[in-house]
Amino acid sequence: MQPAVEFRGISKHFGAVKANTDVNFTIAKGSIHGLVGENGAGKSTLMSILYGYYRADGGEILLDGQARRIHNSQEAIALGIGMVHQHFMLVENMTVLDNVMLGSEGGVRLKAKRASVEAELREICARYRLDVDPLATIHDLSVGAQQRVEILKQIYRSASILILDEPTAVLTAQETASLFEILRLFKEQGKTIILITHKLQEILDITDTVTVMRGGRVIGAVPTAGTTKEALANMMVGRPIENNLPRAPYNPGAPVLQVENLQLRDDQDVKLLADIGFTLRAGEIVAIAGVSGNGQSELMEILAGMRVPTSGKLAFLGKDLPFNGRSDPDGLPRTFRELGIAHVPEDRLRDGVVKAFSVMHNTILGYQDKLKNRWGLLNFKAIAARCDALMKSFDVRPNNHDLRIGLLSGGNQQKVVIAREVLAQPKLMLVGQPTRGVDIGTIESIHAQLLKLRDEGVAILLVSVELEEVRALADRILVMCGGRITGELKIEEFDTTRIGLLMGGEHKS
Amino acid sequence: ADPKLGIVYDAGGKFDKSFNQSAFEGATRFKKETNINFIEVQASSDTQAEQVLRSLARKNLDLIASIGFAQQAAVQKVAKEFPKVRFVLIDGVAPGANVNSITFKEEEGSYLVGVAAAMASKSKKLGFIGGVDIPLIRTFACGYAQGAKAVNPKVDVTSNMVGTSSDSWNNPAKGGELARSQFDRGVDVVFAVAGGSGLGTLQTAKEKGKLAIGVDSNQNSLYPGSILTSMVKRVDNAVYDSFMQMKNGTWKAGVTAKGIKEGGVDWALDENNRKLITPEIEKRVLGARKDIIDGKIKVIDIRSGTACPV
Amino acid sequence: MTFDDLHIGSILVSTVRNAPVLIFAGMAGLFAERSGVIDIGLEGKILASAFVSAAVGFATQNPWYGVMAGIVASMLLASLQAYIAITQKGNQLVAGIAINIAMSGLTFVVAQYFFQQGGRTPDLGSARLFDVVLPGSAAVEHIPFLGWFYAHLIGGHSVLVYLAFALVPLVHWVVYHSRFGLRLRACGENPHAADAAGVNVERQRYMAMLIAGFLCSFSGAYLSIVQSGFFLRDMSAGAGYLALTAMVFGNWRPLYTFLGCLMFGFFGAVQIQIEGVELPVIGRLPGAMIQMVPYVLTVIVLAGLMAKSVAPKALGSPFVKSR
Amino acid sequence: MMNKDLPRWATGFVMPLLNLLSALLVTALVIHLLGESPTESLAILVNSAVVNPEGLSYTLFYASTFIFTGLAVSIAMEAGLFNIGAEGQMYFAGLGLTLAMLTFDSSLSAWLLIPIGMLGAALFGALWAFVPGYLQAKRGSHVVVTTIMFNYIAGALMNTIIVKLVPPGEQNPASRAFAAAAEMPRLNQWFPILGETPLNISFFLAIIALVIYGVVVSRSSWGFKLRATGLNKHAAHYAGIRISKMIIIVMLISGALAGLGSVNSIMGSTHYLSLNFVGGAGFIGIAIALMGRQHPVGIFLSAVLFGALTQGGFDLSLEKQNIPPEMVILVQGLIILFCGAMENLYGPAIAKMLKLKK
Ligand SMILES: Nc1ncnc2c1ncn2[C@@H]1O[C@H](COP(=O)(O)OP(=O)(O)OP(=O)(O)O)[C@@H](O)[C@H]1O
Ligand SMILES: Nc1ncnc2c1ncn2[C@@H]1O[C@H](COP(=O)(O)OP(=O)(O)OP(=O)(O)O)[C@@H](O)[C@H]1O
Ligand SMILES: [Mg+2]
Ligand SMILES: [Mg+2]
Repeated sequence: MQPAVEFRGISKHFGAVKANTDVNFTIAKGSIHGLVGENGAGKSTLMSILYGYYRADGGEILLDGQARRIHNSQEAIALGIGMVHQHFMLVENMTVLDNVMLGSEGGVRLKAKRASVEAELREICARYRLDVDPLATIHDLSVGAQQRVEILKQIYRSASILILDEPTAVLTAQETASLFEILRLFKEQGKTIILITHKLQEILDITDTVTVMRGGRVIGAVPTAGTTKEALANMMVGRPIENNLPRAPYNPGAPVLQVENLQLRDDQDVKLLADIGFTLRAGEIVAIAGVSGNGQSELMEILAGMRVPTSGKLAFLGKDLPFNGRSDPDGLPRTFRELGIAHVPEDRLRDGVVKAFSVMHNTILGYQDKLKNRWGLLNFKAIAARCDALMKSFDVRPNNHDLRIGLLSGGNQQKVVIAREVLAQPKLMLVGQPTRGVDIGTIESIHAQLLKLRDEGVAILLVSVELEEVRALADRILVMCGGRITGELKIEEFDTTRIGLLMGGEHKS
Repeated sequence: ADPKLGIVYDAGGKFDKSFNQSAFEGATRFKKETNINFIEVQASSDTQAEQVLRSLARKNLDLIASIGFAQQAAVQKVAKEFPKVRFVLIDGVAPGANVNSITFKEEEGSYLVGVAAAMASKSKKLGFIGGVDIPLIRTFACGYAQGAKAVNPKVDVTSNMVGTSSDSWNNPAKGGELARSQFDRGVDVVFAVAGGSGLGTLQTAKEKGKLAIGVDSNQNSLYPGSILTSMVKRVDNAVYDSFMQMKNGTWKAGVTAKGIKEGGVDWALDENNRKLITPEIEKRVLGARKDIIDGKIKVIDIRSGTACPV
Repeated sequence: MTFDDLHIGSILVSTVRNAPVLIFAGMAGLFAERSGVIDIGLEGKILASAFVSAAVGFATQNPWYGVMAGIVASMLLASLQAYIAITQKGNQLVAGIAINIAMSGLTFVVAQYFFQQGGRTPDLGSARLFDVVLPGSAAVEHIPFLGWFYAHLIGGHSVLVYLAFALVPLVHWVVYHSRFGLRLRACGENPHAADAAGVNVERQRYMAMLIAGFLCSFSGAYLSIVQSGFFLRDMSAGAGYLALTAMVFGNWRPLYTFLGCLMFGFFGAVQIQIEGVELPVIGRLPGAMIQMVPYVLTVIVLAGLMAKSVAPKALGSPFVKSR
Repeated sequence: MMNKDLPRWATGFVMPLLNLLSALLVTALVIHLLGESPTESLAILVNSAVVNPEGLSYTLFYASTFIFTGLAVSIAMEAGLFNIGAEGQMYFAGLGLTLAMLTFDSSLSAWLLIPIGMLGAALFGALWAFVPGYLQAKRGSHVVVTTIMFNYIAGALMNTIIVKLVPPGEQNPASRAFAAAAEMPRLNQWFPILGETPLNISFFLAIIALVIYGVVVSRSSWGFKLRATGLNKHAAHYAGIRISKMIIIVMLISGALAGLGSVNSIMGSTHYLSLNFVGGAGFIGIAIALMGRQHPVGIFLSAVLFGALTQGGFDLSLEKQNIPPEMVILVQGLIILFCGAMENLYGPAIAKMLKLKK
């Protein structure tokens, strides 16, 4: 085996946090190397050191056997290292072409190069079967397409070592599959790939070797062929993971939410939702499956009061939801929340939390008016106590309510959001992508919470692109495509192929 | 013993190329002649004016000259507190047995330069550029227009103000721009009453080969050949005289409005503008000057509440 | 009021003359802000370069030395701003406001110290930059319209006026069609993306700020050595804020910013023309009321036409490496 | 990020002090270059602004106005709005106050006149902030731009109106002086040591406003919503906060606070409305809000610092021929620069020193 990258004794600390401690392992040239570990295990930090973002406190990195000091991303790029980040590194209001050219323009005048780069991109797209229009603007693209742009960037720069930090977190099964196709092509061309993911199935599917990290250290590096999900999970978390969480038998109660003939058009009169109709009952989890960008987000926003539908009938506990002809949803989420609708938004950093607020402040976001006294004041002592209890019962780490929530890992932020919404004792719970980017240990605890809620008689509407998650939680499944519901299945009828077809727009057959 | 003297400028400061500067020059002249020093201070706000006057009064000064109407209320108040200290208020009227208020009949001086402007203008279009639209500035404008129309009722006077904030006295670019725009409209003589902004006007006139009229001090020498004349307001004399009276023990409280007759305002004729003032212009202006002194011409002061007649 | 009373010709010429102060500063602000650094310190830079240009121009009796010295002054201030915003990761608004206030005081103090004229520099006299007379102006002067157009609207301005107008397409090209511009925009929108793509964000922002300083200096030089011929305290009189407004109005785009600057120049010229003129219905407006015309119109235009302005996303936030 | 590790005494006390010293050092250099003695100048400044009771009372008088304008800018900033218009709001508020006084000062007693004056000022200040607030909330017009425009518009409008209020025969472009009943009670009637001073009960009103601001912003549910709106509009919408209403209300409050600044300036000192009476207090409010980090204590300290500069710098120019009054403006700028913009200048150095000691 010829090593492409060798980490030797890498350590890195941020203040008191030891993000990496004496990390040693080797990545073989031309292999796909998996990197797994809990949230905060130090994976991203290690890769950031490799890409020149952070300077390690100690240790060295060898590339092709030679010790290298990588001071910044320019140097990393020059050494043939490419990185697809956890959060996309794209300039949203620029075209794909400009994003690809950024940093490797090939001259002062853009015009001179634009045409040739565009041609080259089209050629690459054709070769790798990447469906991207080089002239499209990034913010018009779906998440999956943006992911493909990131890949395109790396291909264009012909990176020989490609780091992917949780690339599949936001992708659908199909998108993941086609990404893996490309990765295999890369491998055939002799490129080295480092893949970080929380989905152990993906590790098994595609990697050659896998390194497990915990608490900043390497726990083990094993050939993929000789391992199992359970074994990996055990290494990561330090305990076995329960896959089949207990749940009460399916026994739905009275209708909580009735949606009839819901329509939504945007400013340009483009149909975003059409003829949506379904009923959600107490004590059941209905999952909405579909490729992201097919109207699920809009539907959730309408139900949470964050958006106003163009038309349609929405009844909550038998009463019409009070849109009464409003065109502006300003303030509506509060009304809905007071009715008993809780909402875990899919984009937690954008909608769900105020990053600069402490954890404690975030636990009252949306409920601030319920907690005030008659002078309009908030009792922060009581709120802190409430927050401590909540952090304890949902195992939020670190257990410090004064910490800015932005400093928590995504998984822990998510736990705070879910805890906050559960605490409101809702009748209807809207949950969007609850475990995106969250490690398996945390996924387990979030799933357990949602099932407990269901068993207590709460109606839950779940939007997830993760079919595994849908299978683990749902009682019934609705599939959406192009703003319509293309099919409905009971959990017993769960069938990946069929759902895949419905997600692609194949109508109820 | 020599009298202890003080002078308080207003927000414009002693180098405002306007009445503060004129006051400074008068005080300096006094100092040169008598070798008696004076304390000088600037009060940037109405609140500060009171503070300054009080702190000078506490130093047992004999006479404090307050320059500018902004100090009127402060003088009134502090003069009451310090009956032994004497005050000269320029450009404003404050009651009190220890206050001498001196105002100027700006309308009379403006009338004279209006006469000169109307005679010198070929297009019969005159311009006026003021700093800020306040009664004092309008008084200048109205006197100017009265003089011009007395020469020829058909003369047209275009009037512009630089702005509304205190910047407006320090915006020569705008002062110049207003002049250009007036010249474009056919104006060929412009009267600038806008402090530092007026400098821009004078300069633009020179550049464009038109005539301008200076204000407050004699500005004829700034651009000889293009400054027709200046409407001088003898704040310097007022200060100088007050200081002198103090020295000689002849100082008296009261209220004086200084017009042409009292030597308070006038037009300026010197070697710098000699060539521009033709004998006819000179004759006409001197005639008007005499008529005003004799009371044959009454120039309307809009501050008295009368609307400008022209 | 007749059409003639409006003096369209005069208004247009006046617009052309008023606009350069704003154009230079507006383009300067555009570079700074497109890179992600808020530049509310335009005013201070204008003032500093106006003073230094005038002082050096007077001392050397050469306007071009003045212009060059003004450039140095303005670029020094821009580097200070850049150091605070980029290296120190300090508050950019505070930095800008501090510079404005400090320069208002410093220019006065220094001018007073050297020239003893109440914060004024002496008249530059022949060391001013004078207007360019296009060849043949005198010959065509008498042709109706065309003569005026050639000799007064196109011709008859200072070199800096032509520079200001030439700057606009140049800035447009740099921002949208050059490597520098691509990186500039990326840094202002998403510095992390730029960084990941191998762009040195800090260096890019420093360069943008230096360009801003460079361009802004002409604004000051124009005020003191073209329009006035001397420096006077606080003579920028809000031009920096107005330029910033034009830039926001123009949505941080060069051509629209340019239009914003022209708009201010135009409204200013109109305001001069309608002062004292009998208007239909309203009658004669008092001078002070007319002063507000450009500002009221701006608010109306802003509220009506160009309501949504989209600032560069990363504007104002220092770039901290991490996700 | 660096600061996280520094103890509070370092970030809250030592660093601001070092920054202030740096600003003063640069000032000293300039004073030295002007040929005057920096130490003497500092002594004059401190003596005049702090040590001398009458000077101190002037310091606090100026500070009272600055607290109000600082609060006005701060509260808008908490909602993510940069209100550059405090200057114009305070100016226009002066009109509201004056109209009320001109109407009632001969008929009502002081106990009624003061609240009426405050109400008039707050109302007009709020009114002047309403349009920019409304346009921001409903039309998305950038509040920075509209408030700048509204400053200019206020200037022009007030000029027109004030000229109309000038009593006939008067020179000063100002309204008539109010009756004595309309004067804010001055503190020297209780504390004669303060000497002749315009310092009046507005100072206590300012302190009360600071306390209310502190409690409302950091302790109330409305303040929570305010800050959420400022920090993350999406999350605020998600939380059910009516963002456009919030923006309009906070601008109204901001304008009202700026307006109350005029009570101190007019009813507390001049007793008449004059042209440009605000004199930059609104802009200083921006500096104070930024330097004070929108925190009541910070706002108070910055306001006092600026008040001291206004007062002390004035005496300095009085005693030192080579130091013009404009020097104060330079010092203000330098202090904002060092204490506000480069607040972290010494952070790394202090961190290093502390590490070395350990
Ligand atoms: N910029 C930073 N400043 C301070 N601490 C940091 C920083 N970046 C990471 N950390 C800390 O380093 C540790 C490792 O973080 P890292 O992002 O590498 O984890 P990860 O394995 O990528 O987690 P995830 O699975 O959530 O992506 C965490 O405990 C985190 O708190
Ligand atoms: N500026 C920072 N200071 C301190 N810690 C940080 C900072 N930025 C990130 N971290 C830490 O880095 C870790 C990873 O952060 P990140 O936001 O990548 O979370 P995540 O679990 O990967 O979530 P997701 O991928 O779903 O967004 C967290 O534990 C967080 O505490
Ligand atoms: Mg990570
Ligand atoms: Mg993660």
